[in-house]
Amino acid sequence: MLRQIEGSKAIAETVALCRPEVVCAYPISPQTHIIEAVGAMVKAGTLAPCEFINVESEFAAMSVAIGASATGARAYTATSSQGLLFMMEAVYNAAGLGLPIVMTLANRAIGAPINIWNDHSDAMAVRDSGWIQLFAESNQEASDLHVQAFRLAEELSVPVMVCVDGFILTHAVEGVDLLDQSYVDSFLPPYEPRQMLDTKAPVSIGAMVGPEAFEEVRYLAHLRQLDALELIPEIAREFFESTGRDSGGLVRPYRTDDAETVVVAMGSVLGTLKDAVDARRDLGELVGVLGVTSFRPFPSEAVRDALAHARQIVVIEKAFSIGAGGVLSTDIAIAIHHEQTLLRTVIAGLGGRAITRRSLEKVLDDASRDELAPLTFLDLDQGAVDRERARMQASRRSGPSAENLLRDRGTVSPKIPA
Amino acid sequence: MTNPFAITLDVGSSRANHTGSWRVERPVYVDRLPPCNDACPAGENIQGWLYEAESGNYEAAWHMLVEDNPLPAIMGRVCFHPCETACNRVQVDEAVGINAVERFLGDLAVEKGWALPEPGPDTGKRILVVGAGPAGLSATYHLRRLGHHVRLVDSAPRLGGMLRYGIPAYRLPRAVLDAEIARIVAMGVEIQLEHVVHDVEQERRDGMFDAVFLAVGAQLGKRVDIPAGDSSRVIDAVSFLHQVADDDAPLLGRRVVVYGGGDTAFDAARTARRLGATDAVIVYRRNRERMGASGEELEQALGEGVTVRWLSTVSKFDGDRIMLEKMKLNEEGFPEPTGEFEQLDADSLVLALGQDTDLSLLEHANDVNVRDGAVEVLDSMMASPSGIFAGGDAVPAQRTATVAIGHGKRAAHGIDDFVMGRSAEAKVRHELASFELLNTWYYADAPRTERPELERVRRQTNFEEVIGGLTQDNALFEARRCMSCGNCFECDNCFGVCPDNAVIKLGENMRYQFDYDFCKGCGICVKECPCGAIVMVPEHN
Amino acid sequence: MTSQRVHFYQVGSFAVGNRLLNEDERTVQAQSDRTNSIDSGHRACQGCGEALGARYALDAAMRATNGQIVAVNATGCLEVFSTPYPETSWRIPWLHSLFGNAPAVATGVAAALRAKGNKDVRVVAQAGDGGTVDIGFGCLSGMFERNDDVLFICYDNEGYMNTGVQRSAATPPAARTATTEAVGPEPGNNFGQGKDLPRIAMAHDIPYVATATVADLHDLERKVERAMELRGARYLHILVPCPLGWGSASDETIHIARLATESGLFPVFEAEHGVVTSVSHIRRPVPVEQYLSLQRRFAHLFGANPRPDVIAHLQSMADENIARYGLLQPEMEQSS
Amino acid sequence: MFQIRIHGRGGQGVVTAAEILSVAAFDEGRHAQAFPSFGSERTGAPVVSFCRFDDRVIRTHEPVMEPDAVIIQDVTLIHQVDLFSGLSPDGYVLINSSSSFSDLGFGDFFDQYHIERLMTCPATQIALEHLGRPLPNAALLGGFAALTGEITCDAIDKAVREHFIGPVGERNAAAVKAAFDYVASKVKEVARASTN
Repeated sequence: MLRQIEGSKAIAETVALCRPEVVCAYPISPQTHIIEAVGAMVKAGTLAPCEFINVESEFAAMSVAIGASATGARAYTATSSQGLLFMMEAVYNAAGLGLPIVMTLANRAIGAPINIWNDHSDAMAVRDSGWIQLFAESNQEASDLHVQAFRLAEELSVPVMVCVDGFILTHAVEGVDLLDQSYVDSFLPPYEPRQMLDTKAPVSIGAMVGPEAFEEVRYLAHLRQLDALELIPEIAREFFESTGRDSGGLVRPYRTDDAETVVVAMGSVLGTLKDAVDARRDLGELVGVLGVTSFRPFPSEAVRDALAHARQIVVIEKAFSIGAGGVLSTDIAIAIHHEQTLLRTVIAGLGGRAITRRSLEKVLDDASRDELAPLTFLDLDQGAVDRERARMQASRRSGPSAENLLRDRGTVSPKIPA
Repeated sequence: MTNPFAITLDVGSSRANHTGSWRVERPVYVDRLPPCNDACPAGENIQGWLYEAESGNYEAAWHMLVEDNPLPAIMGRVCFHPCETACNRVQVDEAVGINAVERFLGDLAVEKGWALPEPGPDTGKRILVVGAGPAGLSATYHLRRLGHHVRLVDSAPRLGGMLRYGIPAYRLPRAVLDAEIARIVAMGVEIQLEHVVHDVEQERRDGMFDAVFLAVGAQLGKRVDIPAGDSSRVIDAVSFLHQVADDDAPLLGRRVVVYGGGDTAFDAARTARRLGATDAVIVYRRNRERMGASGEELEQALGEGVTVRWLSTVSKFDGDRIMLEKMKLNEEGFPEPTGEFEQLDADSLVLALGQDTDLSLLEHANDVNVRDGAVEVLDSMMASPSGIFAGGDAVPAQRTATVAIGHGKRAAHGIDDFVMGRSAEAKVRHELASFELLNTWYYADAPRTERPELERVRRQTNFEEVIGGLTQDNALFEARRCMSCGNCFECDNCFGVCPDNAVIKLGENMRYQFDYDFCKGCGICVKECPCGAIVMVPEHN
Repeated sequence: MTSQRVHFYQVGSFAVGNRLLNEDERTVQAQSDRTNSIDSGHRACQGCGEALGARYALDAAMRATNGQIVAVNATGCLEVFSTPYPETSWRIPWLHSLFGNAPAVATGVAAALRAKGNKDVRVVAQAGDGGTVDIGFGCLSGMFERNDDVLFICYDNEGYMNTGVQRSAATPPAARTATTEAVGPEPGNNFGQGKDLPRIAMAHDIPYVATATVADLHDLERKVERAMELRGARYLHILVPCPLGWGSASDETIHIARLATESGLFPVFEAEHGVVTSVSHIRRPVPVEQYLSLQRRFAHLFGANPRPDVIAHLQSMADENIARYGLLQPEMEQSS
Repeated sequence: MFQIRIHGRGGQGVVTAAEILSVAAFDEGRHAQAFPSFGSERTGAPVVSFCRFDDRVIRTHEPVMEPDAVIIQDVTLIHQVDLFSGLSPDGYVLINSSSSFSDLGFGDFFDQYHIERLMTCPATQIALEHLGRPLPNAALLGGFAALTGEITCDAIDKAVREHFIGPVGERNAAAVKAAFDYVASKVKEVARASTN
């Protein structure tokens, strides 16, 4: 049923349709609305049987999910940013144990400076944890991905993280076509664990594995992710065939066939990018967009195919590896592995800075003139940076940069003087 | 279910890891000699029969008891129980009341009519046992069990020897004595009473005996030279008690003085009280600490109105008065005269100064050595290689019924070896289970149960038994105070405390076994074994 | 509910078994067919108190639940020595996740069972003292506060033994560890620090809190049984001497645990809903020296430069415990 | 595409207003999007929300940079926040105030704008009258419908009743109608004046 609904609410309702048996909640913006809505459904009895556990930390949230999943229950939780980092040890552990937990990550920057707004630093921080990471472009896709995520996770015994841009999607009220229960029930069979705590067939889960087998364990986890590269498009195809909606999959090419320049990005910025690309196409420029839906496993082959004809690739990233550069860009570079293609990285939208169509078009302008630097920071206030550098040069006790920058910028003055 | 590789493992797989290889020492189960058994002159397996009694298996306990001693009801009364002195439990609270349990079992057996073991298959060997006291009865019993024919001869008209003629009925009721003797007689014994053996060699030849056991006792009361106006009022304690036992008690008058400090002196004084003496005074030349009789006996006698004059000797008896000389102990603890005298009114004087053995029957037995009035014997109680054995009061040893019973047993086995032409097997004696080897923390705190004593007034006027028996509950309780020193009693501690589950429980009465595949040799089982029945021994390559 | 010791049966109820007792009065450990929840072949040190404590507790829980338990284990010695690939010593369903999250994982297991309508299978979580009082404390407090249906067992060996004997918040004052060396004017661990987790647990008003040691098996098993009779968050704190970390002889493990209680340094009691309901009285009181002198971690208090002042301080702590819990009340052995 | 920016203070239902507006547009069969300014502002702090609707699918997720209309829920923000950033001279402004637009002291700021698109509405008073509480958000949406004609009053009415259940919905709907009527009459007034 198509409804005008907040993204968080749509995700929560979809998660409920997946009949999770244990949901653990710890509040952190901007994920909170999701877990609140699930909690309300459990409390009201509309989602049952389901245990909703208010835990004392994200670390506990993932740990509760681990325990529940290992006991054969479908387990779900959601988090963001610092919360993901606080549960990081358990995030790795869930993957290492092969527990098919599904978690919504409402993407948010990581402090310090503390910042509650959107970027992808949190997801990037756990990219090597062994979780499958799927990025949603819209709230429709965010909802649909959760159903696919449970199916994927449970078929492969690998946890899946559905990454949804915090605030931009989670707090946006948009039209979302919600699935109905009978469909979800048919698409997502009851969870049958590969291993579980069972008094009738006891096993020890979580052994200590030494050098003699650890590499094999890791390689097997890698192979499961490679299996996911097959399974993700399969599930998306099945979903498309039954719902008519093109959600999920590995990558999402848009007008790339004849594109000389392809912009690669993940998440909600893709919509804005498509508008920008349409505008440039109207001007006759050969530009396209490649959305990466599955960041882990990284679909190198699909990316390579989609970018095969591009002369220039611009990767727009909401995160970066400090001291190195783009994260997604690195994966792209490895995927295309030929040097004729120009690869440009644009870091954008950090800590919630709005990525405007105007700025994106400027990037395309620069790209079309081959004037885009290998690494660009979108809408960077170079002056503020220079002034802070100068302050740091001038005085040993220059103080905290974040606060200095805020002071430097001053309050935004109202245009109507009092 | 196929488990995820390496992360998930099947139960019990660690049993492939034999941690026994870590061990440099291994625990081994042992049996040690409990101090009670060690101390028992009759060689009883006390810890063994207490183990049965603990479980309420009284008949089994009794059967184990009579393996060594056929007279438990008697010994449960008259034994001076060195086992209790040796008992390790003394160092925890109080000794286990072994003697009381023994009596309980003995009485129960009489009451239930439990029979002694059947005699062994007839060997055709004939044994002469001279003397039907505890040594003779014990030897007779064991010889019958070994299948030998026994002729038991005694000069007295009834069986029992000193048990009957030396121990007053208030300590050993005659019914008990008769019942236990009857059980031995019932094994098929040729009995010849009121028969004095004058020449043992002649007796042996006449009866064609393959061996002889001399258990003639020490029936002659020692006399000392005391100037006495009327010697008819001086009697030795042995004769006195014998006459009382024959219901022919001499008239001693109201004031009786008993001279001596051993059990016999007390028996005599207490008997005199019962015969109507208003004053029964024991005169003893040493002090209380050096007295031969047990403290128990002293207490009972005092309780019955017997008085004691310590550090005194009788120097003269003139008919109604005794002159006492006060003594003092020198540095070596020997009494020395002080030259101080006092008088004591007395109607009679009973001498309880020890007994001698009449060994005139050995005059023609040339290869028997007699020294200081006692027959010299080997460990097997053999006195002569020709097949004469001796025991009880006739040989140099403590003169107690329990020792005599032990002699009887040992002699029976010595005789058996002799007549069957075997050389004696050396018995392996286990290492003593000393207190330090125990972990007494585990034993429940439980004080000893006292046997009821007959009220004092009743004790002064009749020959009813002074010490009562234990009830069944009390006996069970008392038996359970046994710490089973040195011998596994299946408390499951080793089985439980092993961090490596390396102890296998074999089931009731089958104890345990170590699983050396997994035992790491930590030694906790040794340390936590309550009774010290495990030792660590070094691993050998 | 109070226990009644069996008296006068030779070893009464002090020894593991006792052929004189009725079968149902004997311990689980006395049974030939006990679970052996942690099986032979594990790689614990010789004389490991934790291996022993774990088997005691879990076997008892197995009996109490008719074999229906699953266990969650924190990282630590117990986990490492029991499940080195490819061998596991556990005979029960067992899950190890992380060092600090065992209480939360157990919550998850309990929640899953509840969601599945499974009332029979019960959850036991276990950790060493580090995983309990330090790194796992947040999760534990959360589990307590929510009153999740989990029995959490802390095997307290008073330090981080798995990593080489470092100090934890359960390490006693004056004890030498690798991070509280026996040097300087105040050698060993500091006085005035550390957590008393049983009391903290009681402050959560959870249904059941108890302490026990490997030296009194009957008491330990009874407490596990009591814990399994109840629902909600339950906490059992078991003192398990560590020969390696404490510097004690491998055969002294149980003896030392006994001295810990008999000296008053480790009070053994139980509490329901925050109120102490019973204490194990000291049977044969000993001064703390007897306990301390068997352990090399306290060796610097004796020997060439003895520290009677420090020993006196430790004795005063024991005395405070004795006063707080009434550990010296009239001897109960004969009276009950 | 029509884009609206709503300014107000935390607690005044600024985000709700955008959401209701988007629902109203959705109900009319259009694609709509509403979102807050993603802040962590507390009660009383300046808050912004956005709404955009279109006949085509809305793909963009950029904030509204160039609004077609600005709704000001709290007149005291005028001198504190850059309320009209990006507003084109063809844009609409609706301010919650019982004063007239020209009395609000904008000076010559709006000289280039269409005067009939600049309006005040005493929404707080209307809310107090109908709800008994000073929550101007729903009323202003009624005013917005009257001012812009981009959405029908019926759609607003329906969305408000969907959002506020029962009697609260009734009362809010009444406030919507009152504000609509007020602004509609003012719009007519201005039109009449300009034709005169």
